[in-house]
Amino acid sequence: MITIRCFAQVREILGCETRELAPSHTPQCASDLLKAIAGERAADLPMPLLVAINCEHASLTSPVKDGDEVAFFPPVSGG
Amino acid sequence: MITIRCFAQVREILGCETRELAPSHTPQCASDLLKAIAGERAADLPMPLLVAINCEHASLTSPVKDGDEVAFFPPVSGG
Amino acid sequence: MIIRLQAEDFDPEREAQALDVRGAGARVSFVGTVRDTAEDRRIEALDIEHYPEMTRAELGRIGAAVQDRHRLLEVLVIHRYGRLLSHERIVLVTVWSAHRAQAFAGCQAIVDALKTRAPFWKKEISPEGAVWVPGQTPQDLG
Amino acid sequence: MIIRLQAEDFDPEREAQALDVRGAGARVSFVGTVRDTAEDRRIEALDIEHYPEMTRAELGRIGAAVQDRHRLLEVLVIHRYGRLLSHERIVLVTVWSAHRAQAFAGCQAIVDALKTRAPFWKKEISPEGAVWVPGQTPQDLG
Repeated sequence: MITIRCFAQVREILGCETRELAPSHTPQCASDLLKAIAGERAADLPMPLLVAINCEHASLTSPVKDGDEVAFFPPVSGG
Repeated sequence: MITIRCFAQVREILGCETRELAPSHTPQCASDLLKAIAGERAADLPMPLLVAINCEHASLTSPVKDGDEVAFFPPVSGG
Repeated sequence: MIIRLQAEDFDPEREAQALDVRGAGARVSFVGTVRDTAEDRRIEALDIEHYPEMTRAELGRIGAAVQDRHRLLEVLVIHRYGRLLSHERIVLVTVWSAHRAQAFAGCQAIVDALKTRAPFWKKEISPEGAVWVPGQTPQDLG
Repeated sequence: MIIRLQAEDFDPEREAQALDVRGAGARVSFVGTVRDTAEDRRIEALDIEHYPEMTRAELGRIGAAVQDRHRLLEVLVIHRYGRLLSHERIVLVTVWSAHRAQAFAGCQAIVDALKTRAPFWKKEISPEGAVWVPGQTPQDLG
């Protein structure tokens, strides 16, 4: 399974904090997962949208595989 | 009177912490005072030699007048 | 390197003293606090959300890279989350080095990296309502 | 702006807290301590001599110029003199501003100016004897 986590505005807009998705049999990238969980609401998401895979910054075109944790969130403001 | 103060190596080399000198009747600059108090030991002083007049950084060629406090010291190391 | 994420407040001096770093001539600390106004809105509180597992990993990567680059003897980062009232401390970054230039550069590099890389999100609570603070994007992602 | 010259130690956090600066989002502090080694000599103590009247005046001028240039909300400088043992605190410079970049730049500018303009002289006491620490010259005097 692939674990998907959403934070901040992404969490609010999609109404989704954590979700599990079965990996497809064809190669997938992060944006494929986003389409699967966001559907038409993808248009409402803040841009740029940031992606992390297994707790490291990645991009929407980064490949994902079974067992990965993929997170979607808006630009950050630490400190 | 002109008050002369020496600090750190200048104080140690000249053996002088504070001294009062009567102003001359001709224009004087800081280096004139230094010659008056250091004499031949001026050659032993650390270079560059810094000067302050009335608690502000100045130079050996700065004019001095009656009532001034003139200080001589080596480069500083605050902080 | 010490990284701590916590809801509770902290005492910056006590935390720094507890580390007792030998050989350091310079220590530079940054303390970020909740401001009381933002563009004329009165800020009552800040809600800080984060991604705990990634925050910890990312702060560790940031700290290690900066410690190495600026030859820091020690690095301490404490970042709070949850609801913080105005004037409360949010974050402490303290670094130790032999010389001051490294300490200033290292501390600032960590604080800058926190802003652009650490997965925290802030919502400002004012009498007019709650507003997400615009965030930043890691530089290497453009 | 608070400028203090004293022989006694100080608690950096207590001193900063006592000021309670409103509107500040960022606070940057520099603490300088007596190192325990210098070029392989073991330092036991530092004797700090200063020119009290000028030190006070010069720190005031440095602080005011930097506060103005970097829009600092508040500046605190505490500098000790006399004999300090290794690991003891020498100096604290803490500045407050609305934003972090100003706070870092302002704090570093004050510390840099202290090094080149404030009339302090240091003698390092090691088992081999006492050695004056080479000083610096105000930049505007060349």
